[in-house]
Amino acid sequence: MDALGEFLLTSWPAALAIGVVGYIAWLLYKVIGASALDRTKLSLQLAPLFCTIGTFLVWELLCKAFAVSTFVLPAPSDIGLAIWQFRRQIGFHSFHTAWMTLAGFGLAVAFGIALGLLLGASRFFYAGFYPLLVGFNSIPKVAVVPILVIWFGVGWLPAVLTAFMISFFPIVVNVATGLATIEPETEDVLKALGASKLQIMTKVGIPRSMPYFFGSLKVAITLAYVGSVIAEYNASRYGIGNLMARASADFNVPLLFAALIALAILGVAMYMATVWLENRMTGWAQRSSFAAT
Amino acid sequence: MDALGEFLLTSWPAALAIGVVGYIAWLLYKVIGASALDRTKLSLQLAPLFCTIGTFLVWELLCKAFAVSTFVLPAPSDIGLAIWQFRRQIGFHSFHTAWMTLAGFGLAVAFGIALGLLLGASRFFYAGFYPLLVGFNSIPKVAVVPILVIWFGVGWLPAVLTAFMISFFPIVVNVATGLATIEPETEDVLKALGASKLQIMTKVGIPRSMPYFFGSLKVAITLAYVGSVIAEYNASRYGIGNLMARASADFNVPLLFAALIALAILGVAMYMATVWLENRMTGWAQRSSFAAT
Amino acid sequence: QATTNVRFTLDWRFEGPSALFLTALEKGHFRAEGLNVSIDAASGSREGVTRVASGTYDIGFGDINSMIRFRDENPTVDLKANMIVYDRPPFAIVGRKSRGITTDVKSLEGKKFGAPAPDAAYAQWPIFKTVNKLDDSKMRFENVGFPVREPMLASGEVDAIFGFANSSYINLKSRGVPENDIVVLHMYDYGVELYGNGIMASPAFLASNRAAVAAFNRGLVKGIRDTIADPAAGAKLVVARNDVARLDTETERLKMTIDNYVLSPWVKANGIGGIDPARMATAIDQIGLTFTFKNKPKPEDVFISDLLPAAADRKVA
Amino acid sequence: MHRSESAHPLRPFVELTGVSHTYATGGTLAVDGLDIRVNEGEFAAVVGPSGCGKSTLMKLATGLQFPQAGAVVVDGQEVRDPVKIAGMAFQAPTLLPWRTTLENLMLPLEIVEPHRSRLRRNKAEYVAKAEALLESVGLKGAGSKFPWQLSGGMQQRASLCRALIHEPKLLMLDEPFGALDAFTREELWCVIRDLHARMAGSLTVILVTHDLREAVFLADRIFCMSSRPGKIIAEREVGFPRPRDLEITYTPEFSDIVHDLRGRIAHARSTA
Amino acid sequence: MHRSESAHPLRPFVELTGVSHTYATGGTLAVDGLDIRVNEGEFAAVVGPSGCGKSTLMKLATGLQFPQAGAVVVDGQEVRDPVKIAGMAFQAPTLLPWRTTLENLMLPLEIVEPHRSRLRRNKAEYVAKAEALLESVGLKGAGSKFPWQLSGGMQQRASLCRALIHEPKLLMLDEPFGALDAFTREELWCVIRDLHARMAGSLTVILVTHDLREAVFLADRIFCMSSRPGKIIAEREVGFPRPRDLEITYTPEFSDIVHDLRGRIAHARSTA
Ligand SMILES: Nc1ncnc2c1ncn2[C@@H]1O[C@H](COP(=O)(O)OP(=O)(O)OP(=O)(O)O)[C@@H](O)[C@H]1O
Ligand SMILES: Nc1ncnc2c1ncn2[C@@H]1O[C@H](COP(=O)(O)OP(=O)(O)OP(=O)(O)O)[C@@H](O)[C@H]1O
Ligand SMILES: [Mg+2]
Ligand SMILES: [Mg+2]
Repeated sequence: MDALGEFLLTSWPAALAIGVVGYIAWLLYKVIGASALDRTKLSLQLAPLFCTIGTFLVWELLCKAFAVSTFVLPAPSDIGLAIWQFRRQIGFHSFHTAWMTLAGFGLAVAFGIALGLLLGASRFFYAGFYPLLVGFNSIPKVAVVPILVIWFGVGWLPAVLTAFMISFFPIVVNVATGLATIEPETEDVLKALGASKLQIMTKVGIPRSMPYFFGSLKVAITLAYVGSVIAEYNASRYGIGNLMARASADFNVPLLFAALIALAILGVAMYMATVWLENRMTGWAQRSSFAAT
Repeated sequence: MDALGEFLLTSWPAALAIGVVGYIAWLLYKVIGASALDRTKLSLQLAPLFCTIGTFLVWELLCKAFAVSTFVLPAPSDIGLAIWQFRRQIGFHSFHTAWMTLAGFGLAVAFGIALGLLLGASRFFYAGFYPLLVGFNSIPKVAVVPILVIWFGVGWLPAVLTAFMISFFPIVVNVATGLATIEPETEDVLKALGASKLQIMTKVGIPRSMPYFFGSLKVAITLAYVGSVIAEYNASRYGIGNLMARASADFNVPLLFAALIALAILGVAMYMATVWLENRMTGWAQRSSFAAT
Repeated sequence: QATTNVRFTLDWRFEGPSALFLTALEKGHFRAEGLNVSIDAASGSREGVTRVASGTYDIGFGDINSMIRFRDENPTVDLKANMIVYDRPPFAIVGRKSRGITTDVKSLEGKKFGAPAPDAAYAQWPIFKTVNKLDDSKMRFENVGFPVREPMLASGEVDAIFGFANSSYINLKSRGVPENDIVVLHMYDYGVELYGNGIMASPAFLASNRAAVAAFNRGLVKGIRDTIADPAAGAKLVVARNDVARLDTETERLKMTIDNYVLSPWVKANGIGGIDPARMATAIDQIGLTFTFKNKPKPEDVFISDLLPAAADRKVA
Repeated sequence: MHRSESAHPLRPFVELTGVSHTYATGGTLAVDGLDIRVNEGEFAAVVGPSGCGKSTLMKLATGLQFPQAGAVVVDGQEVRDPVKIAGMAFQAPTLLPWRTTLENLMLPLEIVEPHRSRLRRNKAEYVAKAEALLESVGLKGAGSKFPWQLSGGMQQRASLCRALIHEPKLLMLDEPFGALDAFTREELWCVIRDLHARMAGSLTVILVTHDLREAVFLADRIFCMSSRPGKIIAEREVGFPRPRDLEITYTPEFSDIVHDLRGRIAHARSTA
Repeated sequence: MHRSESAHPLRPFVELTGVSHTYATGGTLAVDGLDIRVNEGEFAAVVGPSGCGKSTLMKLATGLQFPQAGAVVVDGQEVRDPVKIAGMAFQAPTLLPWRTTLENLMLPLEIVEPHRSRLRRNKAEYVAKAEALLESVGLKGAGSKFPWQLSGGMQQRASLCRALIHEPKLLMLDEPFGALDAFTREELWCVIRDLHARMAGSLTVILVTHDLREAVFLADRIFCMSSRPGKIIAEREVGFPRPRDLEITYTPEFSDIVHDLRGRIAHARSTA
């Protein structure tokens, strides 16, 4: 275990790069013997890689063309160097941030669903608390971090709580919207069986709002990362946020951006997990020609 | 005009309070002569006020009971005093923030819809750029503000751009999800008429995803406020964010919270406008017993 | 006489110390020099450096030490200071007597500190500990955000904090910490020879408007002299710009800044703005304790002396 | 009379008295002064022109809508909530798209007692029952498909099964055979007839249909409704002894009744 | 022959040759080796048991689905995209819930040329036309209602109107009268019959129905399909001269044809 951890810490960028190259090679190998239909599918699988690489190339070229200095916007090559140079730190702190975020996100999902259902189930609750929720959400969470630190001290709790506070609202809104847009005809099926409000909720309300819920998850997960990072920036000894704080104190802009890139990679990883779940759970709803899968 | 502006600046908290009290009085007056059904409706209208007032009362009591110092969490009464004392500044800066936010939000809506439709319309685009968008969104926008300042200087542009950048993503996600979950049977109606992809988009795609779109607006508007505030905090001469920065530099915690409350009020105001629009435009979808209206 | 537009950035928000610049502006000292100066606030003394380095602002007020590090990180940007305003840096350790902190540095050992990771004062800790031969293995440094630094000291969760002496002191006082319980260890009193904040011009602006930079410095010296003469008037200008600031607080802040950082014994003797090359060399050596120079500069690499008014005109007290 | 074989006395089971209803979302009266009485164990049919309020009548009787005037009494109790003893096949199939056909069929079992508490332990038994039911309507093997993978008629049949599976005491069928061809339809007539016979007077059925032959073949009592706002313009008992065979549909008596009803409706239309 | 009055030569308009199709989402063959030929100006009917592939046939002919094998040719062109000359009434009404009934009716006019470019300037004229159409199917005044405020049969009629409004050359009707009572249904038969007559050979109609009488009354040619996978098991021309009156449905010749078809289908069912 320790050896593996050590290996991962020291060579994760290499492993990542090898993985990506291997994936491309494997896809290209499959393209050779493939029929016309499969080609479309394969090019869809390659699209994210090419778009990402393309974006970085354009970025690099623009930086070079306009001779943008590294402290304004480092070129991807500078960032890459910084990633390699600080791979241990980035790896370690990413791991920490990922944990904080997951914990906060998990809380947000549980609480968001519960509150969304509650808002959907009770008009009084909806009318009474929605404005408060909206008001609370218009407040930058960075203003709340100090209070959390004073209450809970420096450590993991402020990060988890900030990730939670920042990310539950989209879930609440979307679950409530999902419930509100159920066709009454579908509800009638349950009502005609004498189902209780709770049963209608679990048998129709929840499954029907799943597409909305998953839409919100994609937003919530990115927000959760933002939340834990701003908390770590202000109140933690570990995490990408803390790394960023120190990088910016050191004028190490490439490291700052390397941390941001690590964050983006973490975000995309969580996003892909969400999409995988979405495809499994709401395949029934994704039959449109506008659906990506 | 000037006289009105002056009046608003100096006495908006009073006007607001009088408005709220008047509204309650008017509602109560209506209750007297009302039938049973109307009572439910009226209590729904009163719910937000009572919940808000109740929350503030609990807050006040907790602060008093635990003798929480104003530096940690000022009681609503302290905040109220600060609001009154700094009403001119808060009024002026709120106005500025509202403008910045509206501009950024407007951009985000336009761009978010366009991008969401694009993602829905093209699988390649979806596969290629969604991960990039997610990555970009996992990055705290506060890290981007300094770059904006270096490019555009201190002023209104960083605030508008930050509000835009932070708030377009939920719109994109929800519009794309809305499109992806259209029933193919509905699309077939248009296809059978030989409609082009664009026509299918405008006649079915857009109206069908309106409920999703409005769901995302509620999230986006609150995020837009957060965005312009964090930009103002770091790079503006005006705005609630700037006020907060100065209040916190001055360790004036009640003023800081007064600014936050002003922000919450602004957020709720914009939210109500959104809901009004939603009820007008997606009433057809809001027929469920879970719908609040 | 044609006027030159100058975009000037402060190191921080409009608070007491910015009176030094606002006075020069409002009293027309810049205009008299043919400059049309606009002043913007910033959110940290490092921001002043990058804003000027990128050319977004023509002239800026920022931390010289940060600038020296910045030069080393970005060798292509030849950023130099051309006037020192804070002859002594505001970096300090602020502790509480009741928690066992005294003006003796040894009292710091084994204590718990509130040390924001991006804080410039904390960044000088390697110098402080080396110069004073402290062992920090038993000290604990908590990365706390700026807004909670003083509250945590006030509530006793930490024994001391790193920070800028003037703002931390005022903040602690306003939190009800008795004045005589606050112990301020100015780093300059403990062998830290660093300079504080100074004026720097963007390389592009300097190349094309060298005369304007000199003119700016002339105007600024006059402004500083006026401010020292009447701090209250200067603070009024601040409050005019910052509608939530309180006059008494800002006056106090300004006075502390002038007394501690601007009017050092050396400045009283030699006038404001210049450097002592030997001290600057020591300062650069000390900066080398906080990070490893890729290319260690000499004093003349970081400071242009010939844009200052004549020494006689620089006397301020 | 044909009801004499029933062990039960003639107790009114579904009773609407002077019922008028306007939908909250629609301005005009949907039904106006409806008077209907269906006895326990009886098989009633409702016929009438499109838009006359037949589906509204079904919703009123099951408590999915509440009338503005008049009283709805089911099984001796005034209807204030959706009734719990009914199985309903809606006019549109309304299968839940996230459930397979079999899971859709199991839905009532997850909600209605006593099945609900028995379901977990006797899962296999219930699944077997559902599959047998699917087979009886010609949907063998369709259980694992999602509703949107079925044809219109198949969906309708699945929806019919869902109304039956929990063996309700009251069966409300809103045009359950509308999308079916003549042969399948006749097979299903027999399925419903046999079900009703098997329950021997304890199953009350209300069937909305457009097919007069269907109504006459299946029902003991037929209500004809007039065009908007819906009113009962004729009520007629059908006296054929049970069990009835499909052959009776070719008898002259049968045709007579159909013609009689046709005439009454035509008359009502022409005077309206 | 009855087609002699047509001014057009007998040109095949919709032609399916050896068409087999499996839905991407469903495993089994929906239709298998379909051969169908409908001439220009002809009125064709398709009958068959539920789930045999009638709706699939309609989707194939309009290019909403593409066959895995065989060729679909409409108006002389192989179908590679949804065809632009058809008006289609789906089996389920599929009205767009965010549009009122009238706006739903106007939908084809917003898409199909030449109406599309004329719509803005001639709005009033088109609205009047849509309202007349609504009135002809007995939906006068329902134009301002939303689809979910209509009864099932009313929705179906509105959906039929939507298929007609832009005067397509090819009309595909998938059980358009399934939810209607006998009287309304016969009225609409006449509406469709008259429309077809008015277009004098330039309107081709394919009608899916479960009602053999409906097929025989309206169609020139009837295709009978077998159960899954769908195949054509019988094709029969109907020679009654046009214009036909509802009275002919009571003639023995009419009943003979209906019985003949019934027999053929029954035979196919028993051998299957
Ligand atoms: N949800 C609704 N909101 C408003 N009006 C409605 C609603 N449902 C039905 N109506 C109206 O009520 C009347 C009766 O409708 P109902 O569905 O009961 O007719 P029906 O007899 O079932 O007709 P069909 O045979 O066409 O199904 C119609 O005029 C219809 O427009
Ligand atoms: N979207 C779909 N996905 C998968 N399978 C489908 C789909 N639509 C239809 N099928 C299958 O194709 C076969 C033919 O269906 P189709 O809808 O064409 O029948 P139909 O003749 O119209 O029946 P009905 O008279 O009941 O409407 C059926 O077995 C059905 O399960
Ligand atoms: Mg109905
Ligand atoms: Mg069909």
